[in-house]
Amino acid sequence: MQDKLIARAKELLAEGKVQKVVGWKKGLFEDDITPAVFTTAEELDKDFVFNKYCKANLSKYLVKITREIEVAKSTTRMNNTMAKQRDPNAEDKPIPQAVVLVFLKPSDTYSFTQLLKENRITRGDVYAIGVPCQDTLDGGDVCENCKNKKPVSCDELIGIEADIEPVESARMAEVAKLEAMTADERDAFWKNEFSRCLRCNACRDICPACTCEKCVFDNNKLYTSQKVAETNFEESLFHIIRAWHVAGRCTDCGECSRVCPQHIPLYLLNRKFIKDINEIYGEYQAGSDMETKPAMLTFNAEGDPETTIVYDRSHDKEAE
Amino acid sequence: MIMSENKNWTPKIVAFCCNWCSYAGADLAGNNRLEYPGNVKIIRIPCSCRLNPLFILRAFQRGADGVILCGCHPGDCHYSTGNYFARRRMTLLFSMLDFLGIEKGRTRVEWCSAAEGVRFAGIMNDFVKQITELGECKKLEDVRCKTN
Amino acid sequence: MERIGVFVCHCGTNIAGTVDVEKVAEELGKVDGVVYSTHYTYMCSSAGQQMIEDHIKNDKLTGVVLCSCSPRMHEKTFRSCAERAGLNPFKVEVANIREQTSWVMKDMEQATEKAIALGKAAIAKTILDTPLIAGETPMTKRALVIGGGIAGITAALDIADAGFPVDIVEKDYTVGGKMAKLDKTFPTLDCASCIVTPKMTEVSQNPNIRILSASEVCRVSGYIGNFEIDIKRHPRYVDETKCTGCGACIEKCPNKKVPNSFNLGLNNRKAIDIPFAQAVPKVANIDATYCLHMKGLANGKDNVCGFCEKACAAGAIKFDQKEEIITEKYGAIIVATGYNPISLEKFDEYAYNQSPDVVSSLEFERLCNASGPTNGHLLRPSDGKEPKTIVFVQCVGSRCSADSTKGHEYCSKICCMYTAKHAILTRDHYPDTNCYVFYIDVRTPGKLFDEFYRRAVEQYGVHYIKGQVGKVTPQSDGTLDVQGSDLILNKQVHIKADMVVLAASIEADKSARPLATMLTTSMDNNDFFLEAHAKLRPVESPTAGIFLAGCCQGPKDIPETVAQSSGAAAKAICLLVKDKLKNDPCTANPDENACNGCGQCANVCPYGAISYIDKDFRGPNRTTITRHVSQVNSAMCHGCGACTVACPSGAMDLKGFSNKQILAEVDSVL
Amino acid sequence: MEADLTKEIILQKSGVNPKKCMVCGKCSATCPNYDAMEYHPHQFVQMVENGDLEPLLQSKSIYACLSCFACLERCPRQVEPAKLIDGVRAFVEGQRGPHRLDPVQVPEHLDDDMPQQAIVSAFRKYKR
Amino acid sequence: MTYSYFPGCTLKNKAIDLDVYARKSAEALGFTLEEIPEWQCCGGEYPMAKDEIASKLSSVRALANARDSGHDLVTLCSACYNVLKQVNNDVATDENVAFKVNNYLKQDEIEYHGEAKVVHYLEILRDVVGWDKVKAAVKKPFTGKKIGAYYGCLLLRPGKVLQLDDPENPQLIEDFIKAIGGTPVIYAQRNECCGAYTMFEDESIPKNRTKKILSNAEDMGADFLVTSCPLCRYNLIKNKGDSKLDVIYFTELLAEALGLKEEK
Repeated sequence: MQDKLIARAKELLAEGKVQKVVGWKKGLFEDDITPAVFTTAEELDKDFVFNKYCKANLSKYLVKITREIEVAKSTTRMNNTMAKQRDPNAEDKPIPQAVVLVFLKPSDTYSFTQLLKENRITRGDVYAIGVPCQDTLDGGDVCENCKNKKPVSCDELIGIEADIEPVESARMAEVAKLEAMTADERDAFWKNEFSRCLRCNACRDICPACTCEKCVFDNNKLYTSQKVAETNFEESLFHIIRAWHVAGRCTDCGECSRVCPQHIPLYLLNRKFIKDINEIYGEYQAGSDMETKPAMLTFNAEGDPETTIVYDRSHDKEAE
Repeated sequence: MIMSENKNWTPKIVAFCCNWCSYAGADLAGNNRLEYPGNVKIIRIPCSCRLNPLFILRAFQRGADGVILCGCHPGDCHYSTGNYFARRRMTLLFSMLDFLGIEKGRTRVEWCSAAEGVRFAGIMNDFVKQITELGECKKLEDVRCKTN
Repeated sequence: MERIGVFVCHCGTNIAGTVDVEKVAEELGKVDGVVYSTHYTYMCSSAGQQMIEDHIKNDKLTGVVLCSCSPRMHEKTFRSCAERAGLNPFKVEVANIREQTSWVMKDMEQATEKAIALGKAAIAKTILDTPLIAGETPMTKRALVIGGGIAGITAALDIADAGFPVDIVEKDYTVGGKMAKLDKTFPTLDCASCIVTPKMTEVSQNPNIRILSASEVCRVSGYIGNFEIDIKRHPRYVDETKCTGCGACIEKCPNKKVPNSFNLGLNNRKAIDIPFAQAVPKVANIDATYCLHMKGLANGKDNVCGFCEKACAAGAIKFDQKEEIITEKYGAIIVATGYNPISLEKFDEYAYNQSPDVVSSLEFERLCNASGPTNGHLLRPSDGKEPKTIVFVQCVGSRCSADSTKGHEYCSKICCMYTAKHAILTRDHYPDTNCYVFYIDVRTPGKLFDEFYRRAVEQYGVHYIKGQVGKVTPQSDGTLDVQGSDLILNKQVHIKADMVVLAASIEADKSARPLATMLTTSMDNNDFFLEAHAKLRPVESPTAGIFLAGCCQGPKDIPETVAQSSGAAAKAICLLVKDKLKNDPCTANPDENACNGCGQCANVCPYGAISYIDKDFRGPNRTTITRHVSQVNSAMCHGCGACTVACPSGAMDLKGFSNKQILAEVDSVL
Repeated sequence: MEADLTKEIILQKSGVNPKKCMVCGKCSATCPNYDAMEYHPHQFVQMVENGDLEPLLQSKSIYACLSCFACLERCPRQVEPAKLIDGVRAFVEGQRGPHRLDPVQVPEHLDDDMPQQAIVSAFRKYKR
Repeated sequence: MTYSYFPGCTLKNKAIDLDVYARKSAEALGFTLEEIPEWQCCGGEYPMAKDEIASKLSSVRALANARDSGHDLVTLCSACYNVLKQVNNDVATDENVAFKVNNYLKQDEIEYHGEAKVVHYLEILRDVVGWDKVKAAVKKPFTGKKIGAYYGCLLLRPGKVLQLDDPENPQLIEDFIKAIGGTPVIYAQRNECCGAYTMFEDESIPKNRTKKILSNAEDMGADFLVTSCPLCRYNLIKNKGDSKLDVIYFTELLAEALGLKEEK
């Protein structure tokens, strides 16, 4: 598979169809693999790897890379117009075009689509190739119980079919397990989890949904930027708001929990939102297409239940 | 149910009220001299859909024991659709708080029109009672931020 | 550094009776940023206001906090007071220590404590208040009325009367709409044409009104005060400016076999024709599908027929007329697209498709109408004989359940009354004709309505049968076997009828939905336009600058329609008299630097006030970054704040109720 | 068995919600076999709704329905009276001992041309 | 083009004509009816009660069989069409029914959720063969014959489920009549009930119904009626009294028009 991908990447580079390749690069050890940008066949041969350790979801990197491509374009455009102002018959510099090749595992293609949907990526600058997610890939619960293996909005597929039957998965089992606890148990569970949080922001920085120009937690214009944490609720607040901001946009790729140095199962927060949305407002998979609106950007005047449904649904066992 | 340590404790409650209905409803309650406890502090917002979850969490963080949102009855929103969005947002947020183990009933949404002064007072009294039973909110507060 | 002044009002004893105002003033005086704090018996009194003004000037206050009655009561008063003193009115906040404190509490200590908390919140908010200047948008002093029925006509006349130019866009060849087709009107039985045609003439003669007949709105852009509309003018193959309406062309036209749409196809017209004698504009039109000459042209022959052209002294015939699109600017729009009867195809248990003598109520109107196909003699279509027995069926396609695939859920409102009218007219002109009305309920809420219905029964002997018709079986002798149920006598009846008249449910015109989409205004699921507020703003649409008149908003009778139209006109006039539109400055405004252009905010905006532009930003080392950022049109934004919560990056904020301010309030009440 | 339980069972069986009825009488107007019925479609709906069941359970009307679906088709409120009538019938059949139509009675109706269809249909309607 | 064919009880003896001519004509028009193995009677009447499960099984087995054969399931008899299609709809849309039915079917290892498509022979003529092709194949047109279509109930209602044609203003059989060269006669009673099985309850019911229908058809000038339902035909003929109207199966007319009648 790896060779296939390298071969195809070289081909595209040679044809000039793409100028950059976003892929995975081997690190010190076999299992520490980092995302990397390749520009030449040599680099590809030397470093490009594709194996069960290639967990990273590459879609988010496209935001920065396509932005660079676009900046180059707009800068030239601006310079041309300014040149015209100085000298009406000035020669227009050609607008620099560039396309980046990216390899996306099925799950990642959803993040990719969601980013397209939110205008965070310029589609024209990307050539997306769908690649299989090795089932050996150990992403824990997120992978074992994955949402879907059907790739979306790719230009080309290697080693996978365009329409794969949705996999049977106990995706919400973990969430349900927590829901089944009492409020105090849940409180204890999360206090324990969050108590380990370092506020390193890795979860936010890796999250393909967290591509804000300026995150509320860094924005000193709002009263929300808080860096250090002293007490437990600080993290709760951070993580609730983060989950809230990505609710309806999170494609459940699980990167947040994967990169957490403290192994906090953050994906459970996102899945909780997903579970609620699916159960209360109807099935919705973020990034599955470019059109459908997420639950919180629409409503059903008659159909929507009142907020009390939360307590009717809550599995809280403690005596009322 | 948690018992509050200090006996002269009274719950702190923040009520976010839509300017067009429940805030006016609160005024009406006043005009009719309908009593409800003073520890309900009303904050005026233009529409229930203006309520950012951040405000609620912030309130708890600052030591509130309960937060209630009052908006126009579904279908009567001054901005025609605001409360529908608010309803969905709060449903999901409350569900998440429940998921994190915060006791039920510390948060609430009520639809209350400008004409329902009696109802407004009733809601507030009931909510205060409910929170008093739940006792002091320990799970959410953030000591650093506590004033006084 | 902010310099806040705090003014605590006693409101006589209303506040001072329960709240220790001195303590409040004293405590709030200690808050950072407060440079002056006092209390007074009546802050709203002229003395009180003078006191505020003086202190603003003398103490160079940058913000004012009032602890008094509800802001809904006196916020305006104090803001204008601040403005007089040269302070931006939006630097004034009111802490509600009467309605929400002194009046709802007895314990002075607690009340005082609450008053202080609310005061602190108000101070915190004021400190963060940014001076706001209400934006202004220019106003195009011109109105567009879409639809030329009685609703459109009334609205147009009222607006024109106020001295503003109005355009009426009518898709038909003449204005007048449904009312021009009616015979008499209930409950007064005065003749419809006699009251509507003078109005039509008025419209045509009013210098402020321009009629664009055979036209449709095909594109809408802009917003309140500045709508830009494309209007498609369909060809009528006759030059409106030249045609005198003499009718010479019609006499010469050889093709008599053209279904007459004005008479709902009950009779034929010529290929060139004028809808009816009092049509406005009184201009001929050619039906291209039937005109021999134009058919000839289609087959490359230009010598066929063309008698009308020869006959026309004014030289108005224009076979080569093309459809054109004109673009106009308007300040306000009145939607009056009206209604149509539901198609009876699906209700053939009534044999509408099987017998010409089964007609819809509107067709019946034409059959009674002096300008109709039978010149007002009630003759049944099949054989032109006088009907001796007529069965009227109510609620055809009305009041069906939501899951029914045939009809509508709502009551069409006017059927009960016009059916009573039909029956009365029939019995009045043809006393020996029997009239039966099958009804579910007879609904007569309205002035003189029930009296009218009773007259039908008691004075004119119309037979009302509580029940429905289940099957109509046409016989070869031209009669109709009407099988129905009589629920009172609990039996199934068979009536040998000569005619059956179906009270077809009325539904929104087909053009309404696409129009609503163009106007970005909301509709209910019956395709009726939605009003801004069901009770308090029934003639406005939620989209600013667009008003509703007549049946496009829901079933209505003529007086209701006229009333609503005048209401809509008044609303439009209120708009047009303004030279500039002052918009509420408390609107959403995005921080371009933090905006992701993700599109979430636009999705939740009920007013379509948010759009996106690609904007150039200076990047590091002389680069240019073109970013997709959201823009709020403050003229369209109503300031609900839905967008601010949808925005994940917090880039979208609301002036006057900013995130920072509300957070500050939260902090200070706790 | 007391009335409201019977009503419950009948509503369960038929899946009809009589509350949707606006008493327009369309069903009875449309019924091709009205005159052979002692109680008519709209009465079935109203009587069941009011728990006035005995008369219906005793009446021959439940066997007069032709299952022609005309009322069901034309009912503007989608009440579907035919299903309710059949529900009452099915209930009665469930309660009674002997069949409405005993196989031994069949021959007297038979003739050479009678299609099987007639007999099986009849059994469906007149037999437990 | 091959279809799974469900003849139904009656077509096997009393209504042989309906069946035989259908097969012949089908071959002539280029499609085949493949009778499904060991089918059971549909029961003639759709069991309306929600708790009737067993009585729906025979239909479900036929449907499952058709699904497995990969063909649409075609019927001639209006009753079979009505029952099969309604049952199919139940299994497809009503979870409760589907669940219980499949519990029954477990022992013969069938699982069915309404995948099969039920079509009426006339539907094939209209949608697959096409009236023009039928017209073209006609050798002996019924020119000048005024023919009344008798739909009865089961072919049209409930319209929501069957969706064969507009239940109040159907065109299907009229188009068929035009295709075989006849002149359709529209009469209002064409979609009213013939009295069905009620002869067992009260002989007068089908009598009255028949009278109404035939007199209406005759009054509107029909020479004879055409139907696709054996029971309707039986009732109308048995109770015709002094009416001279004959009632003929549409397949018989079709075969005659196609010139296939002699060779029986």
